[in-house]
Amino acid sequence: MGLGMDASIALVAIAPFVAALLAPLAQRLTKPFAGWVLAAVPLAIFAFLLTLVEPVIANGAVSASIGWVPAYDLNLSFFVDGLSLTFALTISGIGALIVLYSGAYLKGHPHLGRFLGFLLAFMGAMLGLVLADNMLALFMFWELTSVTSFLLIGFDHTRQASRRGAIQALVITNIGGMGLLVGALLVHHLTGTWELSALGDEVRGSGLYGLVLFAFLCAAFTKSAQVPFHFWLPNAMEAPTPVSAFLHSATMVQGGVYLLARTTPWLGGTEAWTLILVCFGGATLLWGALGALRQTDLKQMLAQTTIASLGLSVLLIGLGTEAAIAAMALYFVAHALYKAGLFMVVGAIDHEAGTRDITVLGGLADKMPVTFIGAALASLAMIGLPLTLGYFAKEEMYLGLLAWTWSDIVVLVVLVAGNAMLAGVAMLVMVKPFLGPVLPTPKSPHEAPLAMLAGPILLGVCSIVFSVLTEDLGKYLLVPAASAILDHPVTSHLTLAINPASPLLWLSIATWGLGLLVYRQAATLRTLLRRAEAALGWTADNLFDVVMFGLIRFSAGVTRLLHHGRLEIYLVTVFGALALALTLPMLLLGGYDVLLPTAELGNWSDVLSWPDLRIYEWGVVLLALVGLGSVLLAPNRLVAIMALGIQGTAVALIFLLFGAPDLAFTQFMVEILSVVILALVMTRLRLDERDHRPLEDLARDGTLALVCGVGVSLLLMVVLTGTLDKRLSDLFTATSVPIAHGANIVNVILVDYRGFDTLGEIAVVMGAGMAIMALLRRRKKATS
Amino acid sequence: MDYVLAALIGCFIALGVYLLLSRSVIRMLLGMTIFGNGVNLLIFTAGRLTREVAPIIPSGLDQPEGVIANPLPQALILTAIVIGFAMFSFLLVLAFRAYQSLDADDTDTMRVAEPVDEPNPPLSY
Amino acid sequence: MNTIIFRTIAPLIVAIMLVFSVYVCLRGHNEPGGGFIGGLIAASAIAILGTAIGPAAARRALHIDPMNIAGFGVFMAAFSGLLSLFTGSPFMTSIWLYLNLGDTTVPLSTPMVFDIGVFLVVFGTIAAIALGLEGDGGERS
Amino acid sequence: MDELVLPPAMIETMTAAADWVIVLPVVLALMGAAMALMLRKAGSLSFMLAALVICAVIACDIALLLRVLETGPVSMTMGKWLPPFGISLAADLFSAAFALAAAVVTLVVLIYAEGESGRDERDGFHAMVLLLLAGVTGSFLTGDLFNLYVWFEVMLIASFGLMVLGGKPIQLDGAVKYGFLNFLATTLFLLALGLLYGLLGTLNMADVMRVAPAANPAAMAGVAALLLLAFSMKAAAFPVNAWLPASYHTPPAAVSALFAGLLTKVGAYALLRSLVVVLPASRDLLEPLLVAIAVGTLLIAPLGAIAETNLRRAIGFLVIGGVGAILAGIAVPSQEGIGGAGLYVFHAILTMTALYLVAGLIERGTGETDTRRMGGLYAASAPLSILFLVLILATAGVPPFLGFWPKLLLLQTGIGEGGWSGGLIVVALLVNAVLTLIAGSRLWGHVFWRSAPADGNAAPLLPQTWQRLGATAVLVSMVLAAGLWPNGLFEGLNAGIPDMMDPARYVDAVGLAGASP
Repeated sequence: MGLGMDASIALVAIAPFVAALLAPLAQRLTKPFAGWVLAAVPLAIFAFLLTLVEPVIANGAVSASIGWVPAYDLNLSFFVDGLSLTFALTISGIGALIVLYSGAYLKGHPHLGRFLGFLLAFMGAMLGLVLADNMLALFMFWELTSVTSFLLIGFDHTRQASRRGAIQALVITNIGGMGLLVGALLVHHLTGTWELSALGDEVRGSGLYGLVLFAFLCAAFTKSAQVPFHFWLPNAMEAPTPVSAFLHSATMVQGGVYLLARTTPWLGGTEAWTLILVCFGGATLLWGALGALRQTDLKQMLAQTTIASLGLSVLLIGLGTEAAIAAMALYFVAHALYKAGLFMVVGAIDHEAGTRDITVLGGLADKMPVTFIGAALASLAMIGLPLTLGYFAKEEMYLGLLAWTWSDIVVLVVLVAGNAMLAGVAMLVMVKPFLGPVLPTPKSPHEAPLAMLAGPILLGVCSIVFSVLTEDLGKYLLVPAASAILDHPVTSHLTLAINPASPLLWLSIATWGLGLLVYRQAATLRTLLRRAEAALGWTADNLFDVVMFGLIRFSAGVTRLLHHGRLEIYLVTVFGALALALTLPMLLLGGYDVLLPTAELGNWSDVLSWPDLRIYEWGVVLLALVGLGSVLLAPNRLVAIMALGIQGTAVALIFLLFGAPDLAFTQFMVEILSVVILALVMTRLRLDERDHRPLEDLARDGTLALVCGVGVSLLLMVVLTGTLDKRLSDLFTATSVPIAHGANIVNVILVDYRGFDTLGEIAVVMGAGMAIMALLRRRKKATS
Repeated sequence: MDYVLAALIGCFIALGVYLLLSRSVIRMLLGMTIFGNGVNLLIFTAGRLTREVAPIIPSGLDQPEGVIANPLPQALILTAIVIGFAMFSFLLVLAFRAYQSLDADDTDTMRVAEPVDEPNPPLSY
Repeated sequence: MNTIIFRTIAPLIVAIMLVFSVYVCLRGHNEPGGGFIGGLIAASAIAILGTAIGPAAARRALHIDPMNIAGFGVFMAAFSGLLSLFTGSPFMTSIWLYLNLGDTTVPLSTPMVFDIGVFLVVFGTIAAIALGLEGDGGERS
Repeated sequence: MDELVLPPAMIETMTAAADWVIVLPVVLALMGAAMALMLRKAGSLSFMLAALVICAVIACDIALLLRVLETGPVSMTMGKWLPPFGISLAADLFSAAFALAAAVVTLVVLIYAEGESGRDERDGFHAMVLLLLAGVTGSFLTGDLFNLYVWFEVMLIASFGLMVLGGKPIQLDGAVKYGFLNFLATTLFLLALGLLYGLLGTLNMADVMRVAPAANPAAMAGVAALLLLAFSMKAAAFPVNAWLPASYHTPPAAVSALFAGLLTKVGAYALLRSLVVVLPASRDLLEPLLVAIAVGTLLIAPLGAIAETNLRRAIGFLVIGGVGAILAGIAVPSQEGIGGAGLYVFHAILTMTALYLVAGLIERGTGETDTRRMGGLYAASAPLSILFLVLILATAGVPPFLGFWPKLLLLQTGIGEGGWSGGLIVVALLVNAVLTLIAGSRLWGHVFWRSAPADGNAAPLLPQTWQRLGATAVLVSMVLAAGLWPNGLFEGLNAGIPDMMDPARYVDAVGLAGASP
């Protein structure tokens, strides 16, 4: 290889994104062959990943790392071991077939290029997810799969159902994603590393284990559609079929399963882990299987079986025995192969026959023989007949439960029941549409194009080839994957030989038998289940709407409450906050203590004594009060404006009395101008002149005003008890003439010491001029 | 005497708050002015009061002869007065224009930007 | 207000006020006064002129759009601060020049230029607002 | 003249011309504003001038940022007076980086606005934009509290002018609320400053840091609470955020965008500066309050975004949500918390501006402002779809978009902090992220995916001018690039955060009289 390992693996994660960006262009250039051309990208990745198989088996893992945010100690690190390689090969392999399939499925669609781009971007994200060693990178790819899935589910965007499915999937998986993020952060907090491969026993031993477990399970359960988050997956079937085949059966939904498998070495194995996973997994298995039997839409049936399969995988990881883990690894591949195949078959049926309803389809095998072969191969694997990969998966899962403890028996019963129902569904899917009498369909069916057939056939053949090459299956798939999950070497004991003495055989036979029963009684079961559903009255799916609409209504309520558009209430909030800010810290911290009389009656006696104001100073204070009072009580606005002038004059006089002539002049000028402008404006307006507020408003406003006023006064008095550090003014006084060459210190401060303030100040004046001109100019425009 | 002024400032602030809470725009403007005057007085008082001696150095001298008023707060207040006046003028003209085009001087009836009967958000996807 | 007498003496009052305003502005560095107060007085003069001879006529009498005066004032004030770049000092460091005109020494300084800038801004802006409110609703356009 | 013994008052050393990069951004913008005012009737000349001035400001900001990264905080005291006697400008990493981001955003908006219709609404537009930039830059760079007040007011008056430019009734209504509440906020700031001066006798931030510990802690806490209130109003934090949704949707989209990028961020920056750096002891006392405000803002804001049907109002609530995230960092000020808050400010300046610009494109594209009557944009315009999607994901904090990184740091802080405050903040951040995504995906569903309602009076999709689309695209690519390669940002944070945690170098750079030998 020309490239180093780091670069090559990084390229694997990045290439699909580049391809995604180019997809619309490629589609435009190569029109009918877009699928074929773009499928080359995943195919190349698949081929490259195959070259890693030997090194991974030899060394246990291959890792690579490129710096991403070194300043945050964050690397885009990848870790290829048996587990991630299994997933990555599945993703890229099926990805190639799906891209090919999509090109034909959506032939002529105006947004085919966009679609292929999203699909490739998703594949890149998914590959990144399974290859990432760094938890943040994992999280990033995790979220990207959610986003691309959102875009793909909503591809048929003019239908509300699509949009709903997309938003629902996004919201649910995003909630889980938050769990993953928090989990990663908690782990980092505990261990100081972002690398999954560096984690040991620290987490299990810590007090935060429960929280970490909860966070990761949140992520895994939402992504992998475990009960009670299962409902988004069927709705995701609003997406075009290739998407369902790829994202919502074979790959993305397996992200949660992958996460659980990946975290098993350092998070799993505890009682809580086993209990939760087995319970939720088992419940999901049964619920999904029952759900599948309820449906008549082929795609919905498959979606429900996907839920069941995900539950099964979670259950197996929860069990955590060697056999269970081995079974999970096998089952993942087997499921990906047959389920993607089945979806593609259903897509082909839908595409060619124009319907997916199992009750109106029949006898298609004549018209679509190759499709039928594909369906049969996949269904047989799903049933778990020998010579398919599904068979081994089933054998392995039963194998671990032969200790015959009570708990094992319960789990075994659940497994057999679940598998039987899935087998029944598989038989339905294989037999109903293709065999039996020919039924009329909306379109006259004929064989699908090659690009749509390649997928199911190839995947079905793979399933058989793997199972025939039992030795290699053990060596190349089971052992590396299971060893990676369990973090210790396991051995393979797969064999095609059938041993009649083993209970395994009988369990399998029981499964098939029950499956056949389910198949025969499908119609009855469906009626029963539908009746039960109707009796129940609501579903988690409905609940989602209730919650979402409730949230929207609640938001509207809160927003209307807080943003009612009444300025007066906004101001009440502000002044309420002001009253609190003024008084609360002072009260809590004992700030008013300095004002209280102390035992020694220190300075207090001075304060108690009559303030040493001169008579004219009292006069000015009185004038100010009179001004304020008359503003308050003014019978009309002109009096109020005059009164405003009085209090302004009083302020100017206070400035004058206490040594601030510049201030006094300015205040005086400003006051005159304010009154003049006010009067100018007022004469043009005829307004209601009384301040009529209701009594309760009066009480509220009065209280707020009093608290704010008293608060400011008291705070200022507390400030005044200290002595002022006059360094600044002292220096200004000392240097004003000698250095700054000015005798009016205030003016020197304004133009020299603090001239920068003045610069800003005149900018404000200029800005006010501009703003007012803008306002006035409008008026002229409006009136003319 | 500082305490008397502190109490007076409290009155300014209280009246400012009270007027700002009335819904009539002109009254609110009066309130804003009074509130601003209170704040200016507060800065003045916080810089401690000195009677009558302006911070101006008599000509021919390098240093003032005795205690003078604290010049820094005065400069700050001067800036604040000017800025306050600029803002006041703007708000006044704004109120005037708002009255003309919205036909309202009561803030409760100014409901163009945030309409009263805003419909609820659609319950759809 | 619009009496003949007022219209006749208004220009006189205005002229006196303008002169006084300049005086107040220039003496500000040593005595009460300064650019701001000066500017206010000058603007009041224009406002009076506006009431006497009408805002449009007052605007014509000014020759320059008052807002442009304000803009120039800000520019001038900021520019006076930039001069100290050439003396290797920070922004707004004062530079003093003493011009010897025979017996008297006329001090020229950047703070003074700055203060004149302040004067122009206040004068221009307030005059613009006053004329605007007085009637013609803005500038000639 | 007699020999007079004066206290040291002037800086004796020469000032290098390169030091001027700290003051030039403010002064250039201000002079540019004055010139643009004088040239306001000279056609496109004022646009050229404004663009040129902002480019110069950007150049200075870049130089300043490089200097800060290289040598630590940079300071200059006006008029050669020793600090604290003169007004100091002082820039550390946050100030310099935010100033740069603000200038870049302003340039983008300026170009975008050139493509906006309605020429005659533009008299004085460029001058006000430059004035706003001067105010914002001054607020970021100043090292003096009273000076901060002055630049706040410059910013405020410029925003008033921009808000009413065009004079539609809805703008006047929005401006009344915006005007009163914001002017009140700055007046409260002034009130706090008066008290602070009365307590400490100084206004220079570095000097305040030095003398504050000796002052009456209760009174200082009261002042800090006042500052918190004033800046929270400016930053639009819950519960005093009402002015933002009441006004941001009323002016033209370019103006909204400018406001969203700059105004609340300055408030948030002021909080960060005053509470975390200048008055840390008082901040500690107010911590429960800060946590409550942060959590409230984080939770309430996205609800508004879900509820609103007016597109720009909905986005306004997203802006508020971002403020909550910034406050969360201030409430739990660890290395990561401050880094997260700072990074969020940076992210919000770029992303929120871009969001409003896109909203402008959408409104123009559909001829509507209400999302209930929009639709069909996904099929109509792929570029617009991409721009909006990227921004929504960035806002919701989905990796690898820019918004993810600050959220990551903030979550890390919350987890590291532990306890009830850390836990609350983590939960609030997570809920905020989910709700934001819900709001965003609903907007996406309604505006882009859904086909335009048949009964609505939706205008045919109007073409966009290249300035508008191009300017927005440039800004969005910045968001995208910064999100994909955040290493530079983190390097900057690593270099700059220590100065926020321990402002010794900042104080050194200011060089207080009496403190330096």
